[in-house]
Amino acid sequence: MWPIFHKLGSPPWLYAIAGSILRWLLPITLLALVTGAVWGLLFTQPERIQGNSYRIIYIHVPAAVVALAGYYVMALAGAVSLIWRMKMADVAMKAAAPVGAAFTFIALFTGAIWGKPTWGTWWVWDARITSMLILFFLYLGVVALYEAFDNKEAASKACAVLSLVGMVNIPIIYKSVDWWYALHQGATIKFTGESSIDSSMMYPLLLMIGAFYALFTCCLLLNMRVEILQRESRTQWVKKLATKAGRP
Amino acid sequence: MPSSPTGAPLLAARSLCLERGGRQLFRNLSFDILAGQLWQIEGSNGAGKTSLMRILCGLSRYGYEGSVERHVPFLYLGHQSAVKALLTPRENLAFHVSGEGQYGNEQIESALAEVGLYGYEDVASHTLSAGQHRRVNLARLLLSDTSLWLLDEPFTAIDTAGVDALQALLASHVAAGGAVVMTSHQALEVACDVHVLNLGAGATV
Amino acid sequence: MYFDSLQAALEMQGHGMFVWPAYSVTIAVIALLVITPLLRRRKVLRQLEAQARRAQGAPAGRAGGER
Amino acid sequence: MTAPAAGQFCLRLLRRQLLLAVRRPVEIGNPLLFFAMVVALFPLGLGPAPGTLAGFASGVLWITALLSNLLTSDAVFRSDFEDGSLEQLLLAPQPLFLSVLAYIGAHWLTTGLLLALVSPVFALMLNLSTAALGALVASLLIGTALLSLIGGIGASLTVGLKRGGMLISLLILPLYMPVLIFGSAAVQAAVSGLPAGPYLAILGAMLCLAIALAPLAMAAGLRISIDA
Repeated sequence: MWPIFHKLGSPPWLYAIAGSILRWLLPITLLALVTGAVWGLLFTQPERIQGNSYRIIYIHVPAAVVALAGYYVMALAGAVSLIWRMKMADVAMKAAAPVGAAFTFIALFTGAIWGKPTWGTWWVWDARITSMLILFFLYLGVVALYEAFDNKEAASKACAVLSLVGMVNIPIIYKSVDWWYALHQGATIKFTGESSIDSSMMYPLLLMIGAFYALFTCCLLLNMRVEILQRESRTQWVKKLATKAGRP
Repeated sequence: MPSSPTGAPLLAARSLCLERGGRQLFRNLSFDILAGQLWQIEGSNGAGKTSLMRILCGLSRYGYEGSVERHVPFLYLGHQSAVKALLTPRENLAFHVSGEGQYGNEQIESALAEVGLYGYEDVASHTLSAGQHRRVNLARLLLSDTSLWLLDEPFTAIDTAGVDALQALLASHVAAGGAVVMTSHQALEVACDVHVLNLGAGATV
Repeated sequence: MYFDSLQAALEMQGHGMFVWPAYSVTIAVIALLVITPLLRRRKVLRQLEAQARRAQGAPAGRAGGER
Repeated sequence: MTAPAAGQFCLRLLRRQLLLAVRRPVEIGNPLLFFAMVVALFPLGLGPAPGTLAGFASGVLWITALLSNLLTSDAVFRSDFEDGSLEQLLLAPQPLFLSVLAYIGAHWLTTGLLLALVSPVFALMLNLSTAALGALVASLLIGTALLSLIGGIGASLTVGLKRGGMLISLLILPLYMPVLIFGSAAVQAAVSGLPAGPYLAILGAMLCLAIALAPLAMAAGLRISIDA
């Protein structure tokens, strides 16, 4: 096993490296989020058909993209913890689940609000929104399964299996929902189609997508640090860390 | 006393450590189970006897350090009697899920007779007592020809006559070159010598 | 800026009441996502510190795993 | 005496499970009764007008079949877990993912198959056009096997939990949705005169994928649940 992969397995090293990454990544992410939002909200032209309500795209699409990517991160971390029995991969999976669920909730909430001015109803069974709803249930399933086990070691193994099963099913779910949508609705416009917006609107969107990916990484690392502290609470390096916990 | 049996160990345990709820149950426990040996694992309640048995037989695969190699097929009798209440003792043994072998009717009947269940072969198991359920489970010892037996508290709910018969069976199995690892609170009166592994002190033999 | 006044920016030709709540909820969730782990980390560290102090202070007999 | 080969052992397990099911014939009736009662709810809820009922019939029948399958999936491994037989199964020399197929096969034979054969009766109650009965039975035959396999994954993960009943529906309902989509689409296609073949083909493809992958997940799930 090459050294970097092996090092990833040792908690104190991972705790420290996560801390140093966060020190510079978190400020950059928050800065990118603010500039992207202000740019998208206040400086770009409104869209021809939808007017200003399209500005929600700058948080809906990035959240949806990262929510889906988050599930794959969780499932792959689960696979690594199952196959190579790495405790830190368990920690990554456990940390990724709630963060992914939160991003899926953002995508669902903003998608629903966006439906009101565009379609006149609070909830629209658009293919993308429906798949996002199912993804949200998959996330909740993993979180609920983890809480249902008393023995946390078995809990993370069971969640790894469930997230792998989920990962295999996501493409099937997305394709079958698209098929279902086309089957029943016919070719009504898909209001979340990216192709139609022109370049001046594309740049803030790309910035926001990057910012959301960075935000996911930050939240993942933040949660992992807490999880490592809890799991390694009886080791020496955590006790030493706790006693000189004067600093932030 | 047969000469100390040499040859490959039936089961090799290497530096087993188990920690549960903050307490170190045992630490780098290593031993080999050789043919012709009878091992008894002793320890107070909660000393980790059952956990060790489940590690040895491979039921628990995570949560402990160290390794266990089993070189022969083995037979594990756990706390529960693994007897389906809806099936008769004959059906329980004929359709047993442990996948050891396909037993004919006469074998099953003679095994059931030997564990004192003569006449109960075709009675629905839910009418039998817990002790009788365990005897159906013990009948598997007579049926199977695996050499390594891992028994978790085999004497519970068995009357004194049954215990004596079981001890005799263990002795004859060990004498015939098999090996037995069992946990029990009772002292064993068995014809062969007993290797005792005490978990209380966490000592290695 | 596309809008000529703050008031116009708030209204966004009638779509403001959808865009701004969407953004505020998103900001709230993001804030929650960033702040809770930091709070939990401080709580865990403080718990461990208290535990360590109790373990040192306590006589040898009573020491040992708190939980 | 050598241990039986995997295939023979699977058949033996299948006979054992069917024998256990036959010993309690009333329990085989439970999913069918549930199916009948829930189908009877919809006319009460949606009004008896044949026109509206016919429109909903394919969806109602499929959703009810899915829910009754979900109800019975939880108990596939539970009784063996409670009396310790599941531990012995895990220690059997035969590959676990084949043995688990025997459990799921028995579960399908005692629930899904009967449901599919009985469903035309309820279809007529909901005024489903007779042209669609063939597609309904075919889609339910393939679909309930698929549902049993996916339900088995949920059952293997929650078998060790005291209150696993509710949790299993949260875990596997999202995975049931593609099956529902194509199952009811097949029936609707038959109702409107289109060929149901393509949808049944997709259901069949999903079934093959599930037969290949689900047992692996179930075997892993069982080993984890027993180890907890």
